[in-house]
Amino acid sequence: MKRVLLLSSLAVAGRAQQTAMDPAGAPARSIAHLGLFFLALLTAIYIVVITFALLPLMRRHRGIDQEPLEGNHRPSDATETRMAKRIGLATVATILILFGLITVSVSTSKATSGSPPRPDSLVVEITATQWWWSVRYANNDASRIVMAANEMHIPVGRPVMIRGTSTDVIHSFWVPNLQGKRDLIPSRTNIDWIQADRPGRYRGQCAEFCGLQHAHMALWVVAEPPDRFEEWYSRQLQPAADPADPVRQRGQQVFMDYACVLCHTIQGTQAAGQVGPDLTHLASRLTIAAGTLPNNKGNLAGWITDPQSIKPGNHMATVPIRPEDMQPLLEYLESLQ
Amino acid sequence: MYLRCLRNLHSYRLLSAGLCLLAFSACQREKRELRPSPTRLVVFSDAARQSDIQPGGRQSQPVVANPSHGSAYEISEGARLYDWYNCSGCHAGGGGGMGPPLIKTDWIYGGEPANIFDTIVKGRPNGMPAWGNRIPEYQVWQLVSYVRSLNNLEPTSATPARTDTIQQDTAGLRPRPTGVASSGVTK
Amino acid sequence: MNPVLETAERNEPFGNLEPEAIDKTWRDERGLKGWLSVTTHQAIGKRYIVTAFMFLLLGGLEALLMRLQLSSPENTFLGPGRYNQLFTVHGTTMMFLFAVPVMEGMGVYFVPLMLGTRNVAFPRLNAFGYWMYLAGGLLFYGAALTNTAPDAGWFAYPPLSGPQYSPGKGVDVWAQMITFTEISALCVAVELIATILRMRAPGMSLNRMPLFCWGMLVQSFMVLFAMPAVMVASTVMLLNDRTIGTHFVNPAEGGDPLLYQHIFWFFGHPEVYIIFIPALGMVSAIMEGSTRRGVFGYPAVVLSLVANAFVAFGLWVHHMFATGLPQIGEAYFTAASMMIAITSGVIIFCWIATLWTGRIHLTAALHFVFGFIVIFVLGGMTGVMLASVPLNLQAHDSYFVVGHFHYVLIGGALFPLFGAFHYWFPKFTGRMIDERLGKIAFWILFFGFNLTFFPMHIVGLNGMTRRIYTYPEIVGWQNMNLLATAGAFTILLGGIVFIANVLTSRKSGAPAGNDPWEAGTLEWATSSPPANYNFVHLPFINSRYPLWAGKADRGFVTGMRSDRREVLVTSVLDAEPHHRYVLPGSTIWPFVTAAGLSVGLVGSIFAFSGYFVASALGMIGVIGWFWPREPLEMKP
Amino acid sequence: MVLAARTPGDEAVTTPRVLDVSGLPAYDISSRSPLWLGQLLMCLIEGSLFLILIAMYFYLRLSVDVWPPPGVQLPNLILPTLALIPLIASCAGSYLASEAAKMNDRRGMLVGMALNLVLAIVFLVLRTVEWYGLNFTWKADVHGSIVWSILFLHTYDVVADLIMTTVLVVLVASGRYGEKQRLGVHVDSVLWYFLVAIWLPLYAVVYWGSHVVGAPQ
Repeated sequence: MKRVLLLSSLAVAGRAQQTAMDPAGAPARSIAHLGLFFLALLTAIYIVVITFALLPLMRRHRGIDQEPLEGNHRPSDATETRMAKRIGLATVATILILFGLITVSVSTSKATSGSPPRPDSLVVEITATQWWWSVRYANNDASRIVMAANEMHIPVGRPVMIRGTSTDVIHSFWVPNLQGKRDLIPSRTNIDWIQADRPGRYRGQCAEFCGLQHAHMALWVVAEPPDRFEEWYSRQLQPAADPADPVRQRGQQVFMDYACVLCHTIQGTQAAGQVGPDLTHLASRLTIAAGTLPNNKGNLAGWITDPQSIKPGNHMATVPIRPEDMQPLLEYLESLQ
Repeated sequence: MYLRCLRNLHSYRLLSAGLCLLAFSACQREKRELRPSPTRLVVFSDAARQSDIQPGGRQSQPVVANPSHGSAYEISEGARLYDWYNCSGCHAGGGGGMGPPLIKTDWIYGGEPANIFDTIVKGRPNGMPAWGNRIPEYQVWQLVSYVRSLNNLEPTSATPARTDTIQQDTAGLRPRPTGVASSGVTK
Repeated sequence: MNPVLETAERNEPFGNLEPEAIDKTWRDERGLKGWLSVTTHQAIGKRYIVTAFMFLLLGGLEALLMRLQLSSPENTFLGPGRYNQLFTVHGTTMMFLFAVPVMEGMGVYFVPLMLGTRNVAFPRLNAFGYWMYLAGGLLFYGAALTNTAPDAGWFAYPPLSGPQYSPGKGVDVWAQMITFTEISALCVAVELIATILRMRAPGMSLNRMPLFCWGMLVQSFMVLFAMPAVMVASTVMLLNDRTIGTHFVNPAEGGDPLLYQHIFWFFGHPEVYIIFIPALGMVSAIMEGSTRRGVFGYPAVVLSLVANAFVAFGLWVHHMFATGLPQIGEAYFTAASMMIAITSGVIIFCWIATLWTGRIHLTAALHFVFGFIVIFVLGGMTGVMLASVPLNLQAHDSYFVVGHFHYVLIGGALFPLFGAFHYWFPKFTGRMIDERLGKIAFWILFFGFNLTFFPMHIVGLNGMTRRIYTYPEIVGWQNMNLLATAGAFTILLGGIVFIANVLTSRKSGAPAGNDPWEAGTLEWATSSPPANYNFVHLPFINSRYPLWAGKADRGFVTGMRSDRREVLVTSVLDAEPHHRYVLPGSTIWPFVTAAGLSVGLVGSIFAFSGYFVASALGMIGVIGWFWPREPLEMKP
Repeated sequence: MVLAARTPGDEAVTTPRVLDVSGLPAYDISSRSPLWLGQLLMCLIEGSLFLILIAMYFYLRLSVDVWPPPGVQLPNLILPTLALIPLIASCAGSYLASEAAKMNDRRGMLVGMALNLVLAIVFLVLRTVEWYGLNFTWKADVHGSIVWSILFLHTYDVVADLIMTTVLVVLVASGRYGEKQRLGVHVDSVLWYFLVAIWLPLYAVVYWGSHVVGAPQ
């Protein structure tokens, strides 16, 4: 078992960060420590119990050799009393251990769930929809609100309060390196908090079955040092600039002429659809289609041309874009930094 | 013992006949083609112009089969698009508003699938925009099926009993038999 | 042939000993009509078991397809639609069409034998229950074959399963199939409770009842209280929301999807114990037969079984920790969930004491019991981890949970069941099962099982969520998934060995005799396989293990009439004879009733008026069922 | 019938022991019959069904501020309360019939069951009137859904039991009955008592619920 564990952790090292066994922040670390404590204690108990269960297979441990053999066996009263005492002891031990486990568990629960421990936390509203995530950085100043999709950047060392809900079915927000999961339920808002203590990219995924593309509903949490985060944040506040380049201008026109504009928003343009992800800063994202494909031009072209072959059943319309329109459109989208 | 009895029953034949029947009734309803075929991706770029030559009145239409007819999945997609493309902005949940009602109504431009298809694609005078130049054919048919399902023109087995929204009509509330006016019962 | 009979003939001339007459009275009719009319508990028990095994095979094949799909990242073997249907059908089949019915089948077959009576208390209800179960299974798979399989998961959470997000009839079929199996489960529960409380052999006071019967009694009571909850969840809430537009799960009109979860898990958690408690009874029976002693600490085991049942109804919320509930509730449900470990622990300790102090006869059946302990205790340990809220929030809905519940369900129910097949095979067929092949099958299954499900714990903690039809390469889950897929095929191999063993042993195994294991309980006091009437003379007993107690401590009941299906009704606690009771004969009406009801219930998927058709046809069936035909006045 | 546990090694009995039960009655029309127990278990099943519905009612009530929802008129209390009188009285009919069944008193059984049926039908008529007076259906909102579900399921059970009672009346009146059918009459009364008893909390919830735990808009 140890070796398997080791092997699996080796397999993970250097790959995408999506594991509860390598916590990157305070809440996840408390949970991982609790888990290790449970694991160690329960493994020890397991070994003891199984040893006792298997020992009788070796004859010398049966402890009844002195007693006469019959068609059916009736151990002496002394043996039975001895066994009863041992069982009583084992039961008492079980109760005590469980009591301890409950105490540890409840105190960890208090420390890791609910509202974040510090009042200066960042507040991020996550809205899950079949099958992508809308991310909104709440702010009392309306001009400081940032909309993003399928990717959130957080500053290292600062707790981030998550207020999550859903627009359709139940989803669940789970970034295992940072925190346990929290269901996002339509007409309810659930609160949780995450924190990253070291920079990195952590992959999260919807954890509650939500229909056809449950498998392709991932998001990335990018933890950055505070100054890098602020830089990112101020960039995200900017609306999309009007393209200067004629090809990109043509691309913008293509976007507005086809059905794209019905569903997507690009701030700074007339595109204000609320149905699909906000594309104002599409090109700055790591992935497209909720973590399904790396964000590059080829993938974007494939995704626009035939989304149903990449993510069957998703709600992006298959829009027949004429070949001569495709290149400008891609150029334009690639310019949305 | 089981097999012997099945043989006695001739149930193989019975069972397969039953299954065929079920399959027949299920195939259209449960059809779910996630990837529209290329032929159904047409957008009608000249739709707006065409609509000008057919102002008002009911047109006789060639019978065109609605490829989405009776498919539960396509009707539900239609419902989604109805909301997403903001049909509800004018027609509300079907009861009408800025635009004419779509439920239990005499269709101004005809209620056959082909009529509704035309209305969506080409638009109509007095406010109905032409959508044909934006949305592909397969989505138009999904909308057609949904709109028809509002009037029970699609099989009820393929139509959901309700949506996860506030009830648009007051169908659930009825006046007391004593004659209390139903207007007193508003939601 | 029958030891009871032989002893009787040798020692004492009984007044009214007429085995031929009894045989004539209890014989089933021949032909198709007779086959449909059977009310003998052994026949119906066997039908349950055979049918349930067919569904186990189907469910297993579905699992193999899923494992193939997951064996490599970005696999395109199955699309998302097909995969979602597969895991929904797999889960539903295993829970509703295999696990519960097979336990019921074992109960229906063995409880009357172990209690020393001739049939269950309501034989026609028993037949009716089986037909409903079969109809439900046929409906479900008939729909699945015509592409109307549900795809919202086996617990069908709304809104996903609701009218808006699950178009088509798949979820309706799912919800109504539950009604069929639940009617069947309730029928069995009612008749088993009545049989156990009222028809035990004279002298078999409750504290002398075999532990398997205790398990079935506890399980039946749990069915009684749990099944109405799933009926409310699946039919009243979900199906009515989908077909006639009620608003139970519509948040916009005051409904609440979480209410569905509460009610579903108020059933769903006890469901696990409904499957697992009879298995505890089987383990106890195998252990007694293979260690030649009674289970140590019988009263403690019984009390723990009962306590388990009570606690099981108080911890459903641990399936819902991630939904965001008040913290005080979380603490309570954590404590309640961990309490199960105490009562289960006591049972395990008692078994270990039994093994330590008994004379172990290492049969194939006992292999499965040891396999059960090794696997189930591990599942229990991960269960304790899942009871802790923070750990649960990490592990919930990940493959860790998938691993956990397969350890609990396969380890806790399927291994005991396989053990029970090996142990009771002689009673079913009159022949011994091949021990060597049985042990080979065990080792393959045991190895394959761990290979399949142990890696799931690891890959789950590495972030792999449940119910995804594929995963990207970058997350690094492929090795563990490949191992699991290899394990799944190993399990298939084990299953093939087991089936081959059953088929060959049934034909050519060594003749078994009445009591090949020299076990102590009453099912071994009669011939293998038992005659329709179980015992020529009903036994009466004076100890927990009458076959070990010597002739002085058991005897025979005389004075029962052989020309009608008479059984003896005894008192609830001490099993003192109270009166004789005539069971109804075989009839086709339960089949007719079930058929009528099924037609209506299938119709109700499409229109609410189907319920009225079901009620009318069902009522006609029930009237035919109860219409008096036999001689009306009973002579003593 | 002495079957008290003998201590192991009690040598008083040496020959195979025989328990002669030919003297025991061949039928027993009382709560000792397995059928009676079966009926009780049926009642337990339905009881837990209705308890879950009641729990649902309060859960749904607690998750909103306005109850019943706007537009729903508070139910009339007089008619359903009056309807309790024939309902409870009908138990007397059931009781008469079940006692008569024990004595094999054909006339008593018929009178009792007829009384039960007539009073129950009066109750059903009153319920229909009251039900028709409700100004909402199951489609209106979740309040309508839960109230209609409770009313429907209880009415359904009542009607089903009355049909079985009618069948028993026909059997007894036509003379096609024996111990088994008399046991049926006895056991039928158990279900009826249950249906009457479970209606009391359901009545309180359905009719008093929105008055007592309600909150106006």
